[in-house]
Amino acid sequence: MIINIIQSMILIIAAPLFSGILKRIKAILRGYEGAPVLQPYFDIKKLLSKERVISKSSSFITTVGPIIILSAAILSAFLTPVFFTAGNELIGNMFILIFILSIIKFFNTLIGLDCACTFGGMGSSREMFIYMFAEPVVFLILAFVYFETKSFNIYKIAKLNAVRTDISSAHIVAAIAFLIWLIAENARMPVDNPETHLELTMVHEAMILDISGRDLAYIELASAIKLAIFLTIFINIFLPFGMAVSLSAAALIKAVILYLIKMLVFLLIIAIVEISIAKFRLFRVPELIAASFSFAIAAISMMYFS
Amino acid sequence: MFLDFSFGIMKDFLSLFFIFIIIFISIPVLIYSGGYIGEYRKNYSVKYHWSMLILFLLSMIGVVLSSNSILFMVFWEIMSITSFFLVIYEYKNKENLKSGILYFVMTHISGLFLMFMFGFIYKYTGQTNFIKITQMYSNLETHKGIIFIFALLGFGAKAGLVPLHPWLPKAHPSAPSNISALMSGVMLKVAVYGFIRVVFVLLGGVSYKYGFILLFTGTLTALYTIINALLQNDIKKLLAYSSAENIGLIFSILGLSIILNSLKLYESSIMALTAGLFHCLNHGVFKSLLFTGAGSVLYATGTKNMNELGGLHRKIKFTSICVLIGTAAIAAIPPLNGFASESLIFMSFIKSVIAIKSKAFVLMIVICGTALALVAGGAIYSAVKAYGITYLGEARSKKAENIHRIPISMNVGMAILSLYSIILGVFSPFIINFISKYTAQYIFIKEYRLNFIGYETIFISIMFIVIITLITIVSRILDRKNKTETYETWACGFNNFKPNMQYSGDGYSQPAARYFGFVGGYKKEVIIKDTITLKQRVHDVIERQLYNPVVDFITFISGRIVKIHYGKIQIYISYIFITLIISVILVLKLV
Amino acid sequence: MEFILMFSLLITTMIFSIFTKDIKKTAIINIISSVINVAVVIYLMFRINSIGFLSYMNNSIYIDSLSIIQMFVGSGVTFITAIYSYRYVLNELRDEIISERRARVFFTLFNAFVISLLIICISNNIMGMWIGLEGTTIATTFLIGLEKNKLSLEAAWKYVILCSIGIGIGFIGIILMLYSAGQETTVLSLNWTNLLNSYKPINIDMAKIAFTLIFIGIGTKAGFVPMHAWFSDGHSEAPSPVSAMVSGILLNIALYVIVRFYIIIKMVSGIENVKYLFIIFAMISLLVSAFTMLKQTNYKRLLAFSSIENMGIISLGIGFGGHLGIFGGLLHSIIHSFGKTLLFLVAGNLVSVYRTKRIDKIHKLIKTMPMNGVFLILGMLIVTGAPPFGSFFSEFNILMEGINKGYYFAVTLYALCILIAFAALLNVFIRMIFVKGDEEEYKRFDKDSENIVPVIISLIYVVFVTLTFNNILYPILSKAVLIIGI
Amino acid sequence: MLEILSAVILISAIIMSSLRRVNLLIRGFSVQSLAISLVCFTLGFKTGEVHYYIIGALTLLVKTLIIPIVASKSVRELKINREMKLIIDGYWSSILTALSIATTYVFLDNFNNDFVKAGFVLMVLGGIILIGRKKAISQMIGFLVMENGLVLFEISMIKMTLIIEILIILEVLMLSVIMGVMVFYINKAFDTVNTDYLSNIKE
Repeated sequence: MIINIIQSMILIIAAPLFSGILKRIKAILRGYEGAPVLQPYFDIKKLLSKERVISKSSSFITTVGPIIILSAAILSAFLTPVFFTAGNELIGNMFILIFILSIIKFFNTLIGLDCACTFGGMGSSREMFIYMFAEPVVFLILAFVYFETKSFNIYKIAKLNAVRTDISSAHIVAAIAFLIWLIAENARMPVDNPETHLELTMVHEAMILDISGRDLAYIELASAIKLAIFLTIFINIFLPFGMAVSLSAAALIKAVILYLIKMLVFLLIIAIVEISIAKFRLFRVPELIAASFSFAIAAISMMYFS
Repeated sequence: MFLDFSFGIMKDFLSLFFIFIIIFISIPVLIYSGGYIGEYRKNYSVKYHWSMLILFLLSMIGVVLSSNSILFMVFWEIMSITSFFLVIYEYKNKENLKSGILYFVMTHISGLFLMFMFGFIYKYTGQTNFIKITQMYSNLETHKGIIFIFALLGFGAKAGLVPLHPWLPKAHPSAPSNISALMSGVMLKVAVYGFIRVVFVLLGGVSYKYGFILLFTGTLTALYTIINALLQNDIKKLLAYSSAENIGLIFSILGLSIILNSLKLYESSIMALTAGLFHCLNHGVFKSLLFTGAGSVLYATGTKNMNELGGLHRKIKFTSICVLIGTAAIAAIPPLNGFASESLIFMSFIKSVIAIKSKAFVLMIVICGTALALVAGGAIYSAVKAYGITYLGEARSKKAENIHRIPISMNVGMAILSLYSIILGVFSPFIINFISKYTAQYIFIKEYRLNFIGYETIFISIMFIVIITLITIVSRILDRKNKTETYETWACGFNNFKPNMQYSGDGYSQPAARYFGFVGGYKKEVIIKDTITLKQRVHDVIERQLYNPVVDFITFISGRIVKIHYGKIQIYISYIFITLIISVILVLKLV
Repeated sequence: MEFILMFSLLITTMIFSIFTKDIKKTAIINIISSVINVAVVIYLMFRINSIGFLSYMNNSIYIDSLSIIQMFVGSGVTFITAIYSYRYVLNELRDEIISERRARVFFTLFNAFVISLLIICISNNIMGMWIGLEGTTIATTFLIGLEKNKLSLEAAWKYVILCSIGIGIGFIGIILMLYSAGQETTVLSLNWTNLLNSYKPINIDMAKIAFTLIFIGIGTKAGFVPMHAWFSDGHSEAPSPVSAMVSGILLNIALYVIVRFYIIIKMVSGIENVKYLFIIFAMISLLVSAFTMLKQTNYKRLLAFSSIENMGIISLGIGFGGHLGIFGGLLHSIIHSFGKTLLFLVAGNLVSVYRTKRIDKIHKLIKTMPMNGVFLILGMLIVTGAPPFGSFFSEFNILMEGINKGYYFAVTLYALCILIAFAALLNVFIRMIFVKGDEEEYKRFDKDSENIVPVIISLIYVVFVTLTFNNILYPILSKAVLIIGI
Repeated sequence: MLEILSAVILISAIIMSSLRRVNLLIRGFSVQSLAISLVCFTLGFKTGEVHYYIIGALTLLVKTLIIPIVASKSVRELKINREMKLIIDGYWSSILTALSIATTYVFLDNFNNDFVKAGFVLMVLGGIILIGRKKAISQMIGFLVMENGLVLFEISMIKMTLIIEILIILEVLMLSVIMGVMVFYINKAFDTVNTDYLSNIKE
């Protein structure tokens, strides 16, 4: 119980760090030095101490939205195992986890519409469009995971998969499907470019154009946490080997180190993907998601019909 | 008495559950109506409205309580009639009359199918009493197919299954909003009740073949209607389509339950049925909430076209908060009730697959489940569209600026419904486990106790609230330090803002229209003259392709048949003689 | 002897109306005699309920449950129309549409019609039934042509010609039927009760032809398609009380006569299948009338076609047989009579205000004539078989019986036709009641509630039958079902 | 005697079917009715039953005298002597009548009574006149011819009680009177008795 809280707290606190690392890796790969890895913390601190400027068109959504978004992100962090799992927790239903993460999306899109800004509406509309296509993939991935482990509980799944020695090919295919979904869901390239403010490319950023001050800090923090959570979920579902299943110091230290290595590897993979692919046109995004969809279908077929 | 009219009432769980739904939802809607009807006082009769409303509610309760097929049909038809009169309540609008007539005809079709169904049941069992029928279902064993098909058509027409749905997006917008809330929230559930009563109880379960029919119909309905919902700009039309979508969801989960039941996978079957029943309750609550919200918008602004609205949050803040809760519920946002049942539905889809041996079945169920996942995505899309375009941003027309005050009773009604939505969501594990205890009866296991779902939702809700409170406190502290200022929207720096620069309802669903427009008959037209005008139109494809030809055909036939009344007496006399000769010959030959 | 009372009363009224110049007095006496008529019929109902049947005058007058039902309907509709005609005739006189002499003729023929009706109901002699039927033709021809304008004369001419031909064909049928029995025909052998027990045709083919002729001939009067032309034309032009009576009574009574012969014929082994005549003609009637209703521009004509449709339903029920089917048919005939009476009287009210029968000339009744508008809707619900009215039960019963007996095609057609008829009526009435026309303002007419009492009474009748068909009226109805034979 | 009469009836039927003049039609009808009343008298003489005499007398009185006289009077008044255009013209209607006689005799082979067949023929003829003619007055005659057929049919097939038979005859008379009156009204309202103008109610 306490270890769960601690690991989740660590995840929350470390989340901006992962974003910073990702940015740094990208910068290095592109051949320039880039900001320090702790830059996201500085950004958040800076934003927190700035005054809030809100649009006069905005409603209570702008007031409560960021708070709820951040709360949802933190809450989902508490539902996710990071490096330890006992496998018998009361919490951790995958469905609840996924749906709580969708709170972030829901409020983000509303915030996009809230300040009567054209860009906001655009971003919101695009986000929803992508989300609609991504939903079947989620279903299939959850189905796959359930087929594999007969459980919806992520702690249990992680534990089962942690001790698993044989990894089927279906498992790998499903992992790729998950990865693509992860990219789409976290507004990374090639679905969205989180670095620019260009009308053609914006999805996520467009929605929060008119957000400033602590609100922006919350949202940035939330998206950093969200990315971290998604990666953690990914790791815990598909590559949980070395995860601590018992409360021994050695196991825990081993688990933390392995977790960090896995995290860094995947951040590297995302960075490589991001710098090597140009952003897709909006209407090509469904193709990408369709690819993910077919991976998932393939995974289920391999799992089930073989 | 030849026909047993005994006024015995059904007192089993199924009836009580649906009566609970009816009463539970109708109370806040009635409170809401108290204020809402005030608007009509000038032009229409309020007494008429109330009496019809009460009759409507009573007839629904009657349907659910009746233990006899004839009584059932009587109440069923009264329900149709009263709801018809409520739909055409605003008779001064010709469109309302048209859609009312369509509604009444469709509901009559549904009634006829049901009569056929009960006729067949009577034929094979010789009974009209439900309890006696259940004692005789061995007689029905080989005839379940035809009864099932009629039940599907009859109840499906009333519930709005594709392709029998076109009345739904017409009747719901035409009716006063409190009525649409009841029709969508409650009346459709009565149809679901009838279906469960006949298929699960009277027939005692049917073969998996029919389960698949149901599953596919439900999935098709959900897919078709959610895309149509996305493309609508009329709030109430959008909600009406979304109701049909939810009905599709419910029917497909019932289909799943039938499949599992006939494969003897009772545990999963109970879960599916529970999910279906629970979704009935939840959909009733949040759809009533959304319809009452749409009613408030209509009351305040006089329009239900999203492209004329916007920025309503300023003037009717309370309503917009309630509707936000409803929107979140329909978008399956935890811990609200929509989430509770929708996740249960998806869980039972996934769980069922693991138990089924046949690979073909698994494939079909997975495909349907995936399609329904897409539907869930579309549901969020349309819900956000409906809420965002209507309530947020700036007013897009004068109508949205000059707003009437909303009576307190309307707000009270909506507040109660929002409260329901939260309670049903947070305490969903209790409710689900409670329902599942009784649904076991309909799957032939008498004593069955299973907790499908842990109580984590409650725990998580508490956690959520704690976190929100903490962050709010943090925000307060921060706000004390930094001041908050209000300016014009920045939007990357342009400065003369006009309301029509905002995204419109059409624009919002434009990406989806590009992909799925053909399903909703989407048509875009750009006219470049002095100014550029863009027209976008949608229509119901099924209505155009299926209903209009039928109507044309009937008109054509009747045009032909009318010709026999030629007006000349000599021709009439020859009719008599010719008929005489033909029938004498036929009688001699054939009889 | 109750009949002497009834007949003497009616004849007195008839004679009175010939010689009295004061129309008001005549109308009131007419009402009084019809009230007494109703009372006697109800008394008779109780007696028949306890005894089973009544017979008088050496068995030449014979009343059983089947005929008392017809008498009940007949007396009820007569009573309603008598009340209605009081105001109606006085108004027509005031507006100088009919002369005072015509008004007297109206009341005379009114009573003549009722007399022939009674003859049909109480007569045990099959030729007596025929005579009564012919009598109704004689009585109603001038009633239909009462206004003596071009259209009503045309309608009356068609009526008299077509009905006389039909009756003539029926006559041949009856004679052939008697002849085919091959026995010496005496007074006794013409009696229905006698034939029922002793009818044994020597030549089966001849019996078949005989029944076919009877069916087609008398079916002309019952309004079966394609012999129905007089009916739809007559209704659109006749004065409304006459339409109500013809539609409410005459059709039923003609069908009743056919059923009487059917009861005899179906006892003969080898020709049980004549019931297909009922089913096939019912189907044709349903089909043609339902589709024709979609194209009507005259609301009285629309109602006439609706009557044809309902006759189709009733004969379908009789054709299906079985307890449910025949019970449904009988119940439907009762409810339909009162429901259609209601509608025709409302139509009469509309005509008297608007002076037009065109659907597209009447708008916004809910504002101009709210009471009649409401009754129009109620009447529509009654004749289309909507609950809680009894017609719903009858239609449902017939449908159940059809499915039970396996006439799937007929039942499907039946369902389709009631749906179309329903849609047609709904569409027209909703348009008349709610849709706004070109006029700027709609004011309530004073005449709205002027003649509403008979309409209310017919609604009361419908409600009464609906409430009692399952308890008080049930013994009589089920006995009538047994007489027709399951 | 009876053979002659039945021949007269059939011949009159064939002649009537091709007549264009309304006056002649009425005359033919009157001759036919006379023949029928003579049939009645003959039968009464043979069997000694009273009611034949009564039927014969009534037929003689009404159908041979009253109706033809009234009808020809109204023809004179209305100046409608000729049927201008027939729906079934004389040529075809006489052929039809001949055909109907033939078929009747074939089908009613087993009836040993000529009058049954003659009655049937008259019925068919009445139908042909009803369908084939346009003037209301000819239609009336057609109907009356049908009624003649009925009477023949009835008297030759079964024996009924006197009162019933008298009632039947009386009612037929009433009907023909009503038709006469109707023709009168129609002429007054339409200025013609052509039924082409009587087809305003349709659809």
